[in-house]
Amino acid sequence: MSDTLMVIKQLDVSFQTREGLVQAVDGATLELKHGRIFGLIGETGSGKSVLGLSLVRLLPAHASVSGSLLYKGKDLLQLSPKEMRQIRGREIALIPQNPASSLNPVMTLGSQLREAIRAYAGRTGSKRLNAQAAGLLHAMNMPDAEQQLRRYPFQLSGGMKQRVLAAMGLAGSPSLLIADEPTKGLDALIRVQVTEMLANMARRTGAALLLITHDLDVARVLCDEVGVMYAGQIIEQGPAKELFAQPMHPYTRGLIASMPSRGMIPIAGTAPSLTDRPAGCKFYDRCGSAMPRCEAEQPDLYKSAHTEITNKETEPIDGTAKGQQAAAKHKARCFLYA
Amino acid sequence: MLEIIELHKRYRSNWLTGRGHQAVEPATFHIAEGESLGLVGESGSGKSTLARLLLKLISADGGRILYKGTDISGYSLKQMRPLRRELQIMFQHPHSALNPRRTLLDSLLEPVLLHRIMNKAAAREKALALLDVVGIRAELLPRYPHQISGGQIQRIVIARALMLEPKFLVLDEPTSMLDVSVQAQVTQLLQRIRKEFGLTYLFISHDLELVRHMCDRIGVMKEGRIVELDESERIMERPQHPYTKQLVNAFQAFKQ
Amino acid sequence: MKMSYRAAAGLLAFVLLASLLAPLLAPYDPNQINMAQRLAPLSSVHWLGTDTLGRDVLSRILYGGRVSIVLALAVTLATMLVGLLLGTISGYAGGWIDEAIQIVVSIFQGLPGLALMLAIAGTLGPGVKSLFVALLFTSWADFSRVVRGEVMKIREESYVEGTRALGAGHVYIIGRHMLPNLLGPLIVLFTIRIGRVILSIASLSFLGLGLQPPAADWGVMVNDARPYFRSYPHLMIAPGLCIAAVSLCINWLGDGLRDKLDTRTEKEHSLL
Amino acid sequence: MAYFIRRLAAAVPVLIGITFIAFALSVASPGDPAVELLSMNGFSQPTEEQIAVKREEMGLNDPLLAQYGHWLSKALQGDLGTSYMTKESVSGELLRRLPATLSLSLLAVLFAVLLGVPSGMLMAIRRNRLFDHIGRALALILVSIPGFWLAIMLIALWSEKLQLLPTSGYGTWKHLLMPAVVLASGTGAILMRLTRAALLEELNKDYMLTARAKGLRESFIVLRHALRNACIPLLTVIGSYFGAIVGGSVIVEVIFAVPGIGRFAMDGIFRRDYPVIQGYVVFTGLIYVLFNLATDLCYGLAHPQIRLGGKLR
Amino acid sequence: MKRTQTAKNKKRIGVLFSLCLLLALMGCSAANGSNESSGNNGLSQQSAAPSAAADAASEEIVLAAPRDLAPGPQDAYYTSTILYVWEPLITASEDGKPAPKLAEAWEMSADGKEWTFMLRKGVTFHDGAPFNADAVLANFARYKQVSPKSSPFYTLDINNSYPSLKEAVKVDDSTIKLIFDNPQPTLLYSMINFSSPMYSPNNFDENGDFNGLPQGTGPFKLVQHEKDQFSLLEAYDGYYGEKAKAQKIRVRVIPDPDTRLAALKSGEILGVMDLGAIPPALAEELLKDDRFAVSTAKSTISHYLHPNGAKAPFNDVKMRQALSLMIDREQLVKELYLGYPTATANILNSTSPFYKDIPAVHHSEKAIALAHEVLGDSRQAVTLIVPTYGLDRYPYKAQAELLQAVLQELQLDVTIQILDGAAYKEAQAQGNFDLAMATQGLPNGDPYTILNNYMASEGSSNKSYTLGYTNARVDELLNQVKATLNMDDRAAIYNELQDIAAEELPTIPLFNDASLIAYNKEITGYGALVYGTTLPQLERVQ
Repeated sequence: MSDTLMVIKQLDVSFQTREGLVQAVDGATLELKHGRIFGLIGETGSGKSVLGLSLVRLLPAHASVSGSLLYKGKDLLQLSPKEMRQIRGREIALIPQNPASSLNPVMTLGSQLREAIRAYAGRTGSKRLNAQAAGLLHAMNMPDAEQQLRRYPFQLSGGMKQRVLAAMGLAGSPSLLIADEPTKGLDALIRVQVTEMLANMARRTGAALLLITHDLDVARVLCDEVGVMYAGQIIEQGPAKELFAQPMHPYTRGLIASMPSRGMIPIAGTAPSLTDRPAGCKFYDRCGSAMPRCEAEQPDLYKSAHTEITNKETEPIDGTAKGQQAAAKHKARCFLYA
Repeated sequence: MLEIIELHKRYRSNWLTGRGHQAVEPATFHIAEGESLGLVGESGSGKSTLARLLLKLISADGGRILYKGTDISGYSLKQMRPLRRELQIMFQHPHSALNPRRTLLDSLLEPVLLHRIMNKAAAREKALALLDVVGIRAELLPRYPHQISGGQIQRIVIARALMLEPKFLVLDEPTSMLDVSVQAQVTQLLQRIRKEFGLTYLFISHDLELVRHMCDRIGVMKEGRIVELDESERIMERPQHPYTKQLVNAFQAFKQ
Repeated sequence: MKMSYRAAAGLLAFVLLASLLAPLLAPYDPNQINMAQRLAPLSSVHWLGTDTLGRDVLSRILYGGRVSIVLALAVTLATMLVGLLLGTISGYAGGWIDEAIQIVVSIFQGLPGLALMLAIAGTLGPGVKSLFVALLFTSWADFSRVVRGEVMKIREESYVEGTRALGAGHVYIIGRHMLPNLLGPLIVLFTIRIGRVILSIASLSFLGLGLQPPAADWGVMVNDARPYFRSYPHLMIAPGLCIAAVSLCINWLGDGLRDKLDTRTEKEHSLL
Repeated sequence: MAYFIRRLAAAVPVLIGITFIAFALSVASPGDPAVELLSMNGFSQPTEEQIAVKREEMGLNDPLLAQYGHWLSKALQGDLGTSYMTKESVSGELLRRLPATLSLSLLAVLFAVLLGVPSGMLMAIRRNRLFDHIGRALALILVSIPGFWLAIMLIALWSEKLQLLPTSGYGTWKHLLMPAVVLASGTGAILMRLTRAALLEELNKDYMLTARAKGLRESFIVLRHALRNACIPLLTVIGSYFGAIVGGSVIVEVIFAVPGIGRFAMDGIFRRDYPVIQGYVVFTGLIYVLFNLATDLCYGLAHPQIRLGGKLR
Repeated sequence: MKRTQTAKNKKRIGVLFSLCLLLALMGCSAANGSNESSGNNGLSQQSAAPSAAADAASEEIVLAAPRDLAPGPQDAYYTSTILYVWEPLITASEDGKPAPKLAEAWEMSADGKEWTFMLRKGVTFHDGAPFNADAVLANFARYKQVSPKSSPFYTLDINNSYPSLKEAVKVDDSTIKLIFDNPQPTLLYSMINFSSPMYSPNNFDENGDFNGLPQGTGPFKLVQHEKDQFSLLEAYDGYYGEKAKAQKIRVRVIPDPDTRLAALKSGEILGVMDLGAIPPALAEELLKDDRFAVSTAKSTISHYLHPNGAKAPFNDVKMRQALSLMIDREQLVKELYLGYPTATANILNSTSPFYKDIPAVHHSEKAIALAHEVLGDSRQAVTLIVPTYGLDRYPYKAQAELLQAVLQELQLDVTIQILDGAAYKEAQAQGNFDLAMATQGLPNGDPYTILNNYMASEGSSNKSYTLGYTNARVDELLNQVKATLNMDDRAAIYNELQDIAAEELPTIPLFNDASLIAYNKEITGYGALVYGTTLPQLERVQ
């Protein structure tokens, strides 16, 4: 427990929209550990971004959130807005999605960086602020950091903007970093550079990193542990190496198989609409090995024997299970392993 | 099928001073009938511009385009009209690919009605047939674009292109905005119809893996110039140009 | 917001109906002079009393509505058409055509509004015709600037380039693709502009160059009642309130429509 | 800078266009300045010959283009000619009256901005709460009230009944208070709605999420980030409204007896005093063009993308 | 926390309606409020007014006029005569006859070609220069240099006021002689007021315009003038006659009649003056508050209905007579002009000494019969044009609408057209109108000019208003009167001309206007005159 930074238990997030109640996150449970990278994989509409935002409680006003977010022993959901503001940036930092529009177009990069540093470090001379800001950019191996400070967002490429946002995230030396789709829409070369940046950033600062992405390659290379989300639920979770080598859940298998580098075999059908989700297993209507039981019942997260898929060992998971191995078990929400 | 000789385009940013930058350097290559030629490069490398030059959507500053042997560089809008049936294009952003104010059915029938090659009833018939080909349920037809997913929109666009029985299809990063699984579905569909209808593709993307999967030959572009053009395998195994090497390594990095 | 803009539309329909059915509803002939009954107070005989020439105020208000609203509708429609035409051309064509049209637009916006109206009213002589031209001249410029903005936004969409790739002509593209998407903002602009036109008609009547007597539009009535408003306030309040009420409904309707048409809030989609 | 020069160059044809249309309109309108001049006192009636002589003397018989050319060449040297009626130099008259109209219009713009912008901001931040409803209702009402009706009501209330404000005239700020309020009511309401819409749009933008993620206070973020981006579209609106205000001030100047260029122009129009009309149109045209250039300048300053090249529009 | 959409809307509509009502109430209360207080003259009102006036400079009295009574240095006279800054040689008495002012006495030579004037002695201009023969000659020289010079009040034209003047000669320091080529029996009439203004000789620049503020001989000095804002008058203690009672008078320019009324009621100004100072309707309103009083006097202005005699139906004299009989002038004057003006059928204004009283006749049956005689059974569409400058001064719109209704019975369908000044004059000149509502002021005492303009075949008004009136007898009489020296013979001819006009109606006179002014009872001695007001006698009640 000592190296567990944050425990998220039964997190539910839903929105009241014109078309009805949208259950964006349904009972998510996961643990984030110091210095380790947790990958949250899922396609559009799986609820991964909503989960990320709920950790820093930056969801829009009409969202209703329940469950518990134990961060260093304190449940973030109970904190007052003022206390929450202390946490943001200093303890948990968010690197937002689509870098192109996440920087204020009319302010120089320097002023936006200095704003972040001043928020945490209190009153400091402008020269020191500039030096720190330049230092952050250097850490992100940005060329000629000093000139960059005076430039405007529209003068930077997508990759460069991503680096500035990462630097901004690190300004408060947080212990948990949340990176939302850092490689989305980037060209091949820059995608590699950003991935390397994320890797040595986690190593250098020792901070935990929650990587939210739909890019399986990046997840496989970067993450220690991975969780796969589908229609608001975490349907598989486990060490990255093992999960990619032997994916348990049919959806994960299908997802990996559909990657261009793995033969591009598509999964039949389309993802369920968010307003009327099927009762039982959400992947039921697209699942190759669906069983009658899957249609009605909601499967729980089941462990599997390391090698054999068939033998059953039911042990419902709760945070306080005694004597668990150091590495999180490889589990999947599917009756194949019930 | 398509012969390109010294085609180039220059963008003047300020019509007073004439300063501008060379968007597409003079390019010479050909695309054989039934072939699928890939075009890879970073954003801003001019690959989309080159594609639009081929279809004469934007006017080139020089060079010639031979389509099935005839030089169509000088063709006027009128002369190009009959050819438009055979040359089609598909865009990257699903959300702005179809007119939000028209139903999917209207959008589907528009090409045929525009070219007046079929009456409405026959057109509906053909549309329904093509829907099965691209795997879209007929009851979606009366819906509007914003009521269906990105993947489904791209399939409708493909069906729409097929309505005119095209010969040559330019695919400008058709799946880059889609999720991996949906991308797989659409690319598989594209491969199937290429064989079924004997189409010729120009496939543009910044994802080398995807292009390798889809295309026979790959052209690599950097800052408006085609730096290397060769068989897909040879590009992947033994890249010659340093930039191509860089690209291939970038994708190898995720392999081990 | 949906419910309330329907209320605005209802109220507007009521006012329109009242003025269109004026001949039936009006108790008296609006131009019937009756010197003996001058400036009679509110009574059962004359619900809103009589004016300086003994004419029934209620009938004049009913008839007055018709002139103002019909004229406002006609002017705004014409403004929309001219603005739409020039805005679309300059937005779609771009290049020097756009620059030229924009210069003409700034010229018309540069001309001082009221002075221009006075000059035109002077040139064409008083009456509905010159009012129509004067109002048209001073308002088409704003319309075309907004339309141009919208057209340039739509021109960037892929489906426009797609249709061009199909070999469609410019007119076809504008007709089938541009105009339907312009509908939303246009309707909103239309309703807001009507409100402003009604006020301009009233102001012109105030300067004496509005509608010719005995036509009794509300602006004229407010102006005529000015000398008496201290002892007979209703003479001025009634038409003034009508002007305010009608333009209030119209602006409110415009407001409601704008919210309804523009609220495909992207916010929900981006998060999921 | 190139962007700015191009904007300046575009302003010249605009000015010429404005003055030509005004000239064509006034010459085309019925009524003859010579007759006006000779029969100004309403007593004596000029004979045919007197009128003919005067027309020749005033050069009214030469073709329209020649008259305009003549006027333009003199105008370019800064001489706007003399008024037919008062014989005094038009530019002198207009310059003497300009401060009245300018101070009135500036005060009106100030009121419009003070009324519109802060309330618009509050309405955006506290969306769909009580203040938002009241604000929108007030905006709807203010936009719907006819200007002159409001003027009469204000005079009746504040001057006659409460005797706090002078009914008319020009001198202290007290004189300008009511006319400015009347002028500002319509524009202020529209500004309020525009500010609300512009700010709402910015509040939903992604960079606001980044700012919030930095743990800064909401009010601080709105002011520093959202407002700065929102004020760009507002600037262009305020620019174009200043032109409308100067144009619209004619009625207010008549009612409140403010000796501005609006009233001077109206008399000029009624008496077909072409040089006066031309002079007025040139002045309002200049004010409109200068104000547009000023807003473009601020647009450039506020929007680095324009200043450093690359067209945003 | 979640509120449904419709609940929010209900609240919004509620708020909206309450605000509308609030606004409407505020509007009414403002009007009623001022109405009650003026009605019962509440005590509060009384105390408020003097305090407002007290804080202004105590001895300065503020008046207001619809237009700037001092057009400035470019004007022929710089200021109107009614500001009492300059004085003429000859002025007009209340009954219109020439009266001595700066010229004490005069003689005409037997052949009528030489006029000698004895000047008033001991008179100095405001700049201290003495008023003597040399000053008069300097002024005459200026007349010659600048004539014809236009002005909003009267066109200064030496050939018009002093036809065929050969020269002006100084006899001695206080006597001058005017020598003419042909006899000028009625010279005095044409010299009244605006035709013989006297300014200090060194008040002019090289081309005859004023080189600064006007230096006249009147009881008031113009000390400050802001164009289109105000003129500040100060009592001239060097005045030869009875000195002005008020020390300082500020005459402000307030064009809008309603604003002037509000200024009066708020105590900001204590009186109004000049043409259209207070329209009848506002006067009636003002009189409801007994802090105010009005003063009226005969006016040199008459109101007419000019028919277009060049085309049907008004080329037929019977139709014009029908028109005159049909209009109930008494009702018009009483209802719309509140009884101040006097109805008349005489083309000549009542302030002229040669005025012959011709009562107005109203006989609708005869009028309808006459109209039927002319038009048979058909109805005739006619256009009535109305000038916009009339709208502010007179209830012209109501009058036009009244005429429209009245003329219905004469088988005439009237369409009304309100034209601005210049367009109105052009419509008259080109004759595309049927009836035109107009006013005409009496230029000077001698009726010859007005009768000649309107009735002579070649008369300037007859032509430019397209009255289309010709009558050999009238032309003959007009030539005859020009040469008659004897006043009684002239009067006889004028009477015959007036009778013919009343009979043949070249233009249909409606009524003689009355100059009407209003003032706060805190000042006294302020009354209306035929032309202008009694400014010198104006003073604050002690």
